[in-house]
Amino acid sequence: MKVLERAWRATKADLRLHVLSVFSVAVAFVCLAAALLVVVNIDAVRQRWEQSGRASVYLRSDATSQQVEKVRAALSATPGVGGVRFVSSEEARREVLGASNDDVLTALPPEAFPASLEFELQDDAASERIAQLSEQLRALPYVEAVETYEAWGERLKSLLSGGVSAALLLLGVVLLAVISVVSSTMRMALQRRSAEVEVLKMVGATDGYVRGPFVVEGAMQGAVGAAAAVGILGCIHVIIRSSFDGALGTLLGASPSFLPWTACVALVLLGAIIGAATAAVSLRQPLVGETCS
Amino acid sequence: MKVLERAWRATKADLRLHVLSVFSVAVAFVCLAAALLVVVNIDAVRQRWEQSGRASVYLRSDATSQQVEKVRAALSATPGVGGVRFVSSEEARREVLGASNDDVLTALPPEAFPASLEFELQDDAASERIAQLSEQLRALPYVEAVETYEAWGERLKSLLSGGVSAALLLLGVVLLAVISVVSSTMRMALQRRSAEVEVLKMVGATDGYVRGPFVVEGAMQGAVGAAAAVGILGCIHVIIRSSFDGALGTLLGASPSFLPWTACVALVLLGAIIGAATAAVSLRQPLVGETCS
Amino acid sequence: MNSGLPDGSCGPDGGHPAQESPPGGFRPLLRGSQRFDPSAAHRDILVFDDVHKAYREDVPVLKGLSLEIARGEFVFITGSSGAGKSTLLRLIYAAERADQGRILFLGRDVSRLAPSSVPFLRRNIGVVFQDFKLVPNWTVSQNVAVSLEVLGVAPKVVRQRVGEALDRVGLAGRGRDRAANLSGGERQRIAIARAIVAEPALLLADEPTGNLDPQLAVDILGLFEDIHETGVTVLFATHDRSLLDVRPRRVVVLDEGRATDIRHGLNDDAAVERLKVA
Amino acid sequence: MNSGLPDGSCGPDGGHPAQESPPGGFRPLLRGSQRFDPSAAHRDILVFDDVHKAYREDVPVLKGLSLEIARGEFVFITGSSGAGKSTLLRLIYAAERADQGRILFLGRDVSRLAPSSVPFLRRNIGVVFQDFKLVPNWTVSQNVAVSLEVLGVAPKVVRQRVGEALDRVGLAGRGRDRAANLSGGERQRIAIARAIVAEPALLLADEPTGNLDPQLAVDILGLFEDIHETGVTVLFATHDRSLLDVRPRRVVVLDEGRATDIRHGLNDDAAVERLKVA
Ligand SMILES: Nc1ncnc2c1ncn2[C@@H]1O[C@H](COP(=O)(O)OP(=O)(O)OP(=O)(O)O)[C@@H](O)[C@H]1O
Ligand SMILES: Nc1ncnc2c1ncn2[C@@H]1O[C@H](COP(=O)(O)OP(=O)(O)OP(=O)(O)O)[C@@H](O)[C@H]1O
Ligand SMILES: [Mg+2]
Ligand SMILES: [Mg+2]
Repeated sequence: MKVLERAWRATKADLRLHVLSVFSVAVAFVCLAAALLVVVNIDAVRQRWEQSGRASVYLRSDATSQQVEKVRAALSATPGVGGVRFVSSEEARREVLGASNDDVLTALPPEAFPASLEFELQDDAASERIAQLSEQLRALPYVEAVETYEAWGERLKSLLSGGVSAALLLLGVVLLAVISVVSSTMRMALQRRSAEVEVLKMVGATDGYVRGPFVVEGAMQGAVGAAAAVGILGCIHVIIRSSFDGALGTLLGASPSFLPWTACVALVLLGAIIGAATAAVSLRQPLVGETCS
Repeated sequence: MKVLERAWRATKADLRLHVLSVFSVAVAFVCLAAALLVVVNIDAVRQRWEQSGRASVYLRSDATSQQVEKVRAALSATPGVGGVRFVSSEEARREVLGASNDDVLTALPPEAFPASLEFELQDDAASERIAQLSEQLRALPYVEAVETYEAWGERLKSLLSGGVSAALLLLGVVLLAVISVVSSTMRMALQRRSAEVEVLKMVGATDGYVRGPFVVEGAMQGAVGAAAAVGILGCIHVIIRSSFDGALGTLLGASPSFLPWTACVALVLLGAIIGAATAAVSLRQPLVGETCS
Repeated sequence: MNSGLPDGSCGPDGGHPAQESPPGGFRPLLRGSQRFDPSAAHRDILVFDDVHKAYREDVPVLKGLSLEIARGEFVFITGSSGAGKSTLLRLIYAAERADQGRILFLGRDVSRLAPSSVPFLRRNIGVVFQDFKLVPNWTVSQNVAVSLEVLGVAPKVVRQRVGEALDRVGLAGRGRDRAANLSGGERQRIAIARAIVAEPALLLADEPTGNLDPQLAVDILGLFEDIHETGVTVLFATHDRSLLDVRPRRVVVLDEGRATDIRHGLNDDAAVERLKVA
Repeated sequence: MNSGLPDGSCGPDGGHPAQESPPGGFRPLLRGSQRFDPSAAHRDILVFDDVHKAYREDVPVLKGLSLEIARGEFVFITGSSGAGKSTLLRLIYAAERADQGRILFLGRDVSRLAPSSVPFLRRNIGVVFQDFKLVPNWTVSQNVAVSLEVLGVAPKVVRQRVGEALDRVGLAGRGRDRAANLSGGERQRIAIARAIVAEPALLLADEPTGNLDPQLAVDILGLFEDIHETGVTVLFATHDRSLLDVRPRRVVVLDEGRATDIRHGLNDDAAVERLKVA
């Protein structure tokens, strides 16, 4: 199309300005995308904890198998509790360490990985009953601790909602930043091409004809900026993942995931739309009157 | 001075361009300053661990005071070990939790804070001897674990050197980014003021006279960008500190500190110097020939 | 203008490009329409009616200027520097708005035109600007072609007609040069080529020979005469007294913010006196 | 140039600003020095010696141009559009370099000047550019003052002399207007004021009356004559034949890349014929 060709010619002529603008837009989008990434990952962890609905009774290392059997029976008899499973100290150690070669972790004494009874809570009522039960369980000499993960789940939830509101806040900030950057750029581009714009106006070009390439350029800047941001974040993500995988994996219970592709596409589209809209709006005022030579 | 006045007039006229440029410079400097901040804080933590040169023998909760006394005697007899101190479970709990109201932490069972014997290692040889001793100590039924913090210290050191090299890398990246942003901006400003520059050249202004305000503007952009970066980082620092103080404090053993003011001043100066140099260099080429109307 | 003629009469004729106006835009009577309404040929294409214009309140430029220009006329506009010649022309193509009074182009008041209609007004007017208004980093061809491109003319036709226009102003073969690289007179001729290439109904020329040598000036005046022959109305603002003498044309002198008419060139002695004083 | 006179003779005289050149810069003989060396008054201030210049290889503009201009002369330069008048002037103030040949200004070859010396050359030359070269968003005063400001003249002196210069070109009281807001002829007069305000040794005027009405053109010519009276050498490129007739001056015609001399105006019939053909 004609307008794309004109926009492309103009972009090439003002390349420096456009690169600067895209850079600034990308920075704004990196903030937004990073916030989204954190939200996505916190949510993944939370879902794991929540779905599992699990609890553990940690046993002291000197507990006999009879004692273990007793606790298991008590748990199985509790309504709403199912799938009681004995995890030996060795198993626990293997589960946590996985394939990690972390010196510090492997140096941990076996005591750090107590044997436990894991079980599932089938409903909320069950978790309450367990809370009551845990008092009695803890009183047993061979039970070291009872962990229902309730508190952690709550904590993750609050972190998550914090993350979501941070992301929303950032969305606002990014919107403002992109709007101001693109509109500054467009007005600068307009000023640099004022001779051209004036000539076009004087030979009878409509506002739409004059403004067309600028709107395309704005959309391009927004889209390229957002795409660059996703790319940058992808690189950072890969680097972090490869260098900290062990530690992060242990911490989160899963290796960190990247933004889903729909989110990436949405970001790029968002950039394009904000860019185009900003360009269209920011050029409205000066074209109505006459530009001065 | 005359040149400052001319630079200020030009900056006001091209305000939008300069703000965009300062924003980009600030982003680059935020990265650098953040890296420095991390380095500073890791180093602070490392120093605390290292200086203290401490080690702990964690005791099982059923250890009797006689048993404790025996271990204490054994430690005191070891050459290079001094200041052996008994930390009760209650004390340990208080030390870790501090004034924190964190629900999760306070909910931890007393078993999470075992009593321990803390002692100081006066030299490197001592830490080796303790490493040998720890085998024997661990074999004792009432000793839960021996922690010399050796591995953690090593880990922190490697983290620190990683942080330092990341900061150096970032310094390079920032240098490049600032140079490219400032030189783009200066060339854009030059283009926008090409009419003015041409007139000046034609009435006999020297290159220095023409270039002066641009160099001042470049220095200003670099300095303001760097100062803005320090300011932004300061705000983030304050926010993080106030909202995560408890958790971070527990983790690091100290609340995070900000960059020393010398570093802040150095950053701003660095910005000014890079900006001025870039402006001076990037304007060299087009002024020798003739600018075309 | 829409009262006298049905809209259907605005068909393009053979020699001129179809200049389409969207609904709501400015729809002037093009030259082609005159065969449907013989009286239109004698109607005024341009009427200034008691026009006032001041850029600053205390220094009015036009003070009640009235002027009628008939369809197909060739009018010289003259007056001293700062008299308001360029202002008068700018008012016609709506680059300025009159403070008071009416300016009718084909019966429509251009001072009260909606901004969205201004482009369609300008498509009917070719202007040679006093300061040329070329884009320095475009080529000569691009500078001329822009007049046709905004009308949506096909690239092939554009290329052909730009070539013809450059040929007419004596710049054949310079099409690929950057406009900034041309001499003062050559730039002026680019501006002239751009004004005539779209074959407008009204041609405004603001000092179009100021940078040309006398021979070339007469040639260019001849070019304007040729275009005038095809029925185009021409307003020619100039200081060049030798041009006024070349052909006996209607001369309008701007003085003290008003227009004074001298028919048939400078044969009117009183008018000559007046000019000398101005 | 430094061979004939000791450097010490380059002192400024009373009427002219002290134009300091740093060591290594361009150090021309200022007008004041002529009292020390009477023969200098009759020496050529400007010599073109077989100068060739082509912007594109196949289209040379100057082809072996030779021309001598004596100190204190007033020379009209004329020729058709694109003949190379502006090019000739641009070569003098080193905005272009000659491909071949020498251009001596006060005995120094400006084509071989180091770039760092060019500003000091230009401080001795006032130029009225054909395209004015004003900064549109500066005020009229700022546009004129820039000539003095680059010399480091004190603000008070600048203000006073700018006022005088604007007065001389008939723009008194317009100092605070933006240059973009002035009419074509008014802009041209700003350009003239800027060229004369620093009282240069050589004044180059490229079509300085193209946008002025005849009366004003004659007035401005008178202004140049006045400046010439004070000993300034003036090169005046123009198409305006009526100006050539006003005073019998030396006229140089540029044609086919060479300069042909016609002393004492257009009284030479052959020359007149030549001009008409060009
Ligand atoms: N945009 C503007 N703002 C303020 N004053 C203006 C503006 N445009 C023109 N003027 C003033 O209005 C007066 C008339 O200007 P105009 O350009 O119409 O003169 P002109 O007759 O074309 O003169 P010239 O022959 O010198 O081109 C001048 O004094 C000029 O300074
Ligand atoms: N920078 C340039 N690059 C290429 N060609 C140029 C350049 N400047 C001038 N020319 C060409 O050189 C020729 C002479 O130009 P010049 O400006 O000297 O003419 P002039 O005598 O001043 O004409 P005019 O009276 O029209 O101003 C012209 O044909 C012009 O197109
Ligand atoms: Mg005018
Ligand atoms: Mg010229």
